Amino acid sequence: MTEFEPKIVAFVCNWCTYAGADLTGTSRIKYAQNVKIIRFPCTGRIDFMLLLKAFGEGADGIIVSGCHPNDCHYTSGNFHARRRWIMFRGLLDLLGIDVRRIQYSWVSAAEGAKWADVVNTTVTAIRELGPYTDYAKVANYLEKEANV
Amino acid sequence: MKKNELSQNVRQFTGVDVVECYQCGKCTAGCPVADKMDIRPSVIMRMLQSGDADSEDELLRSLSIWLCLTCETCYSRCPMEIDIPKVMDYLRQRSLAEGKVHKEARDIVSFHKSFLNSIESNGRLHEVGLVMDYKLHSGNLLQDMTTAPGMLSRGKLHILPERIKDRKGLSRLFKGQTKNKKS
Amino acid sequence: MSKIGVFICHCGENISATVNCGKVAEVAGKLEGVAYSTDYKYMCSDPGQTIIKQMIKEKGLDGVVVAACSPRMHEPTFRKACSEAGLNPYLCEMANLREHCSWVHDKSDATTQKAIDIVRTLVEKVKHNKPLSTIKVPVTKKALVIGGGIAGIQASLDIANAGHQVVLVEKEPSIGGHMSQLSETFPTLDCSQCILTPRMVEVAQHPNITLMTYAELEKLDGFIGNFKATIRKKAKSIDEKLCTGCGLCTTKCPTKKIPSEFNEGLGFRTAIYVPFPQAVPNKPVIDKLNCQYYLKGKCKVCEKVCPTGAIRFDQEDELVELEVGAVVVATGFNIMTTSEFPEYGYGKYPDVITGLQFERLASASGPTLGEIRRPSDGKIPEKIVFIACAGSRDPAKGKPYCSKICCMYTAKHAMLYQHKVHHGESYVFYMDIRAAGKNYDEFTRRAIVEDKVNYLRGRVSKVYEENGKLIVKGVDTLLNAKPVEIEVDMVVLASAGVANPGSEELAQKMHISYDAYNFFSEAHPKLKPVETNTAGIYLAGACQAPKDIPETVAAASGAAAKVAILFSQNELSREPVVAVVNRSAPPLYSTCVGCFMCATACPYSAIGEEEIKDRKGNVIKKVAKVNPGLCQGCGTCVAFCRSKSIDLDGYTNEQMYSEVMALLNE
Amino acid sequence: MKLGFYPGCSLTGSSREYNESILAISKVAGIELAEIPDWNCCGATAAHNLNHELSVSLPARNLALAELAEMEELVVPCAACFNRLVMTQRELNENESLLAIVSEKLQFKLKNNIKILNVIQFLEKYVLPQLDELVKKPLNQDVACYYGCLLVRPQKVMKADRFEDPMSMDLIMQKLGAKAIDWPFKTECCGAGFSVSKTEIVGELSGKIVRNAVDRGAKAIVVACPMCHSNLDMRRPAIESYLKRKVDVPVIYITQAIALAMGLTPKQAGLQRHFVPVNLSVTQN
Ligand SMILES: Cc1cc2nc3c(=O)[nH]c(=O)nc-3n(C[C@H](O)[C@H](O)[C@H](O)COP(=O)(O)OP(=O)(O)OC[C@H]3O[C@@H](n4cnc5c(N)ncnc54)[C@H](O)[C@@H]3O)c2cc1C
Ligand SMILES: Cc1cc2nc3c(=O)[nH]c(=O)nc-3n(C[C@H](O)[C@H](O)[C@H](O)COP(=O)(O)OP(=O)(O)OC[C@H]3O[C@@H](n4cnc5c(N)ncnc54)[C@H](O)[C@@H]3O)c2cc1C
Ligand code: SF4
Ligand code: SF4
Ligand code: SF4
Ligand code: SF4
Ligand code: SF4
Ligand code: SF4
Ligand code: SF4
Ligand code: SF4
Repeated sequence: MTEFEPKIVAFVCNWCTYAGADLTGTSRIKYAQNVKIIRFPCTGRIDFMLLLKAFGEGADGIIVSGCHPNDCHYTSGNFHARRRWIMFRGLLDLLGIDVRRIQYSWVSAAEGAKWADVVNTTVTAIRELGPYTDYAKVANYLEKEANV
Repeated sequence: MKKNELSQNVRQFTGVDVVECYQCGKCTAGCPVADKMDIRPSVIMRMLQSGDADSEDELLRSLSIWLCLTCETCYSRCPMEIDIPKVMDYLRQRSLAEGKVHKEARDIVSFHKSFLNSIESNGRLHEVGLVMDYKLHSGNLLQDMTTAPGMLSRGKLHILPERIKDRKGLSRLFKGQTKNKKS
Repeated sequence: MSKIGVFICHCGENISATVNCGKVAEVAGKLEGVAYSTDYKYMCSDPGQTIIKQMIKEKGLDGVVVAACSPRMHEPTFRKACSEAGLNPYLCEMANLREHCSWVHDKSDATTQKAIDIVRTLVEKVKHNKPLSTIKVPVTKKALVIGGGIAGIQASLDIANAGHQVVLVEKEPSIGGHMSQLSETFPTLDCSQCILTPRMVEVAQHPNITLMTYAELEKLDGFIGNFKATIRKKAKSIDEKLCTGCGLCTTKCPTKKIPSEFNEGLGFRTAIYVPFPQAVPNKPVIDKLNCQYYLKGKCKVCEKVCPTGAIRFDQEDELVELEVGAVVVATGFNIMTTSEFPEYGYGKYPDVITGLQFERLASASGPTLGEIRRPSDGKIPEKIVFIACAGSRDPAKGKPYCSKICCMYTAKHAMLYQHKVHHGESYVFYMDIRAAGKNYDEFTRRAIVEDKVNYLRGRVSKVYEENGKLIVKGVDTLLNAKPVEIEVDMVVLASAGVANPGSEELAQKMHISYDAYNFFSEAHPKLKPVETNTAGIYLAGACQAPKDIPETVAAASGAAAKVAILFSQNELSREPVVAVVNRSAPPLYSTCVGCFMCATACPYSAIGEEEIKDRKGNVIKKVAKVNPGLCQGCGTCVAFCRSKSIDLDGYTNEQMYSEVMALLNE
Repeated sequence: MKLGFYPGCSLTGSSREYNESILAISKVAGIELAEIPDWNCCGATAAHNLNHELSVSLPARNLALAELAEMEELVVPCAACFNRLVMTQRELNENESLLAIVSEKLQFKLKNNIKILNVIQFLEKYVLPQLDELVKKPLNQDVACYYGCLLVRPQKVMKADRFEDPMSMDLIMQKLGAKAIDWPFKTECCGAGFSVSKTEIVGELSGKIVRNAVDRGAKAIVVACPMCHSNLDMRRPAIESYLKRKVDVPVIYITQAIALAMGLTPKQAGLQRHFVPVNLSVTQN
């Protein structure tokens, strides 16, 4: 059997983590291929329903990463994201999604090596957790939400 | 020895990566016995880095590794936080295992061995026994004859050893370990 | 059905070495909605851009994906190319195959597959892109310069000479920074004060420069071209208009034993003081923490002697609001103090000093009038040791970096010492001599060859005092690591350059990034060395990393040029990434329910109210409305809106959803 | 109050006076020290130098016995034993496979969470708070507090205050009425385990320490480690032959100093067991 290759989506902010991931590249630091990045202007923009959507579409894990606290390019977007994240955790429990499938981290534009680290540890962690299989449940929930 | 064999082992057994040393010499500068060493701490690091078989052999045969007092001065000041004393521990054990102990260090080794023997037989150190055992091993029969009477009169020496009760438990710890009886 | 063009770049070998670009182009060509797909060696080159332009015209493309490097690198390039070919630039997106794929993975099918996935994701996004037009905002042509060292001085003068208004804010009572403390400067050994003072005076007299000393930035809001800065002018307890700078008060003040900051604690000052004779402005301030009157309610000697009645004990801090279009940060650096070196005595030996203290000793205007005398007893040191890399290149002390200036100033110090104490012996313990600059290596060689400074390669492990001498335990690593013990009269630490205390808070106030050592980060280490990641805020000098004066001045002029470029425009075009509240046909008008969650979340207060009225002018409902001039496009509001009534152009819900879908569904 | 107590071999032999003075002052301070039943030698430098596994398993056995006796805090006056026990605890916490090997040999699953206190930490936590009341005869002396290596290094593990210029003993001595001199040899190595095998090195290293203390006016050297004590006290002939001069500065344990200040007799403090006679002027309150 080939090893389970998790599908991981990274939701990152443009100013810190996206730039940090660019630096990982510029520094030619290698990391696992499982993570693909979607660029947001700010972690504040990230609608957590989108995370659910990703699980509904078959993601096994998610990275949300932006600027360090107090370093937000837009003053406080990352604080809002953080606050919503706390509420969102409750929803995850409700849907039976292991919170460990979501890696919340801060990677600044200067932390190329840290990005590689975040990716690799997440991939290892998700590998251990195994594939996420309950996507129908999430899709169901999202459908119901959409109809409200 | 293969190239870098020793430094790779050092890394494996001590977690110290000698490559991190940038040869600033601060370890040597502060080492209390550097002036007595045949190879000084920073040079030891460099020799490990070089990975050259002759250097590695020379290291294991050096007096330095036995002169190191494990005082940790080097480690506490090393800008790269390299745990030299731990490397020294490893080098000593290798030197002993390969029978490369420096001539002048045999005293030190004998003393340590006698010490362990004393523990193995009693569980606790028996100083009189230790000194006797050491003298037999080192041949330094006259050394330290001056302090013993003083110690006795001050109640600092027990003629008979104190033994612990759980002899079995103790011998389990020594089981499979290299014997220290003969040197 | 869209007609999207996909252009895969090889970046020479940078991408093609690990990604099979031909394969990516081939697969991309088969994606739904893709009308054209190709690969090329250098997409950003002229011929590369020409292919894009040609295909837009030829195939009538309505969307473009350039799969190449990071959009942070070339997005503007390709958007411009599209625009030149008549396609709305915001219909062009970049897929990052280089930084996020080819450079971080080894060559394999999986790497090529990841590249395909990335391209597919962006293709889906582009399908939902809308034509947008750039937003124009006015530019306030006034600059704020924070920090009045040589960097701030140079930047202020350059901007002012370009014809723009400058407000220079300095936290100390005088401008001048560290350069004003230096004795002579490498590599030419010219007197620091002599070259600096004229510029300080010029700043004070320049009609375009407003100087605020004893002042700090309290708050910064807004964005490029339109910042609002609040400055706290600390109470100087002096009416500056009345004070003539006669200095009578400072000579009469009875509180005389306050260690002088300017003299690095090697001399004293009074409670009412001018930090140094050439200070600009040359008017005193009262140090409230040390003044007898503020401490105990008694004294007021200064008030009695002041011929103009300028003393104002009841003066309070003042907050000044400024509108500025650009900010130059020039707050400089500091150095580690001797107390941070346990092995050299935690600062308890008075004759173990820092390089800056040595500068004060060597300075003709310093506490010893330029004679090298040791602080403990004023004796001229016969033997002196300089320790390079003190704290620098020392991960254990948290500073793994090279401070860059200390090799040079240490050579300078040793030289000055030898020039002043002819029979003296000087030693430098060093690890490497880093003297990369014009005439720099020649300078350090001169110290060794002509001035006979003894350079010893090795670090010092310990310095301690015995019988009035300092014992330096070092090593000569070039002599088989021979321990070297030298008995000396004075030890000078070339201690590491560090970020100013408070840098982190300042960066957070301005929303600029800073590195692991609290130095401010440039936008790009090579191509944007004086810009920050926040548009409109620039960096000058040693606040970014330790720098010498030539480098500082070059950076300051660079930052000033950037400000002048910004101010050359009356209006600024901004990315049209702004939020909009939707509109729908009556009777709904908008799905917005007027909860204003968005408004509470917006960090820029960009969201207001709009009343929707019927024909008769009756208010039907209140909905949110975004002021596009204020909106910075963070999208926080979008994530907050439960009814999905507000969306962010460029990153719409639809776009983001389609990206997620595309990414996960191969 | 009852604390676990690990005397170690030295305290039962060559440094009995250290043991006696600790027990004496603990009694005055109302602290009960319960010896680990059937404890064994920590292996000291010998195991450390020759056999890594023994250097861990020997101390580990004591930790296991302490756990069995449900001790939460363990007082370890000998700096060498303290160092070995703390390093062992740390190593076992970091190295799971070693923990497995050692547990197997001990036939005991270590929780490895006992809090180990060296003598200074013990004094600071339990004796210092009551010291003002307990001092009956302040020591009116200039003393040099000597910390040696093992109490302060490696500093990452020992977490000593100001590891190059520690002050904790100095502060205790000041509380006793003494003046702790400022001197630069507080943490220099005395020659440690070379007492028997390379006595001349001990003579040199300890000699430099003693010389500096005396030159700076110390009338006594205060220590908290049996090894330091025996090197500075018992090896005085070697020291004197290195220094080529006679030095009669006594070397006392910090616990002996406390005992004297508490008003106990020199004999109760075990001063008669020293090689260099102790003659401290003790002023009455
Ligand atoms: C010992 C020593 C010797 C040196 N010798 C030489 C030499 O010979 N030749 C050479 O080329 N270079 C030399 N240098 C380097 C030189 O000092 C620096 O290049 C130069 O001072 C950097 O200028 P700056 O304006 O960036 O920073 P600084 O000189 O540090 O000035 C920063 C200014 O900003 C102010 N400030 C800080 N924070 C705030 C705030 N929050 N708000 C408002 N104001 C603030 C400070 O008070 C200060 O006035 C030497 C440096 C040292 C330490
Ligand atoms: C081997 C090597 C490796 C390097 N690696 C790095 C690195 O990794 N990172 C880094 O930051 N820097 C690196 N550099 C340094 C970098 O190349 C220079 O900093 C940079 O090229 C300087 O740019 P420039 O425009 O000043 O000069 P140049 O690149 O030399 O450009 C000068 C231009 O002017 C033209 N020109 C010359 N004379 C005339 C004339 N009379 N009339 C008209 N045109 C003229 C030349 O043809 C040329 O196009 C490296 C340099 C070398 C040699
Ligand atoms: S102090 Fe550390 S870095 Fe320097 S030479 Fe010694 S081991 Fe190497
Ligand atoms: S631990 Fe050994 S090598 Fe290091 S300073 Fe002490 S004696 Fe020297
Ligand atoms: S577009 Fe980007 S990836 Fe392509 S050649 Fe230019 S720099 Fe390289
Ligand atoms: S005496 Fe008055 S006028 Fe003169 S410097 Fe002082 S405050 Fe100014
Ligand atoms: S009032 Fe304060 S500043 Fe004025 S003279 Fe007195 S102490 Fe000095
Ligand atoms: S400039 Fe020289 S002295 Fe300063 S940190 Fe770099 S190498 Fe060391
Ligand atoms: S846009 Fe959304 S969040 Fe804002 S007021 Fe309307 S409904 Fe509320
Ligand atoms: S995107 Fe929304 S929250 Fe962000 S600045 Fe614009 S209006 Fe405010």
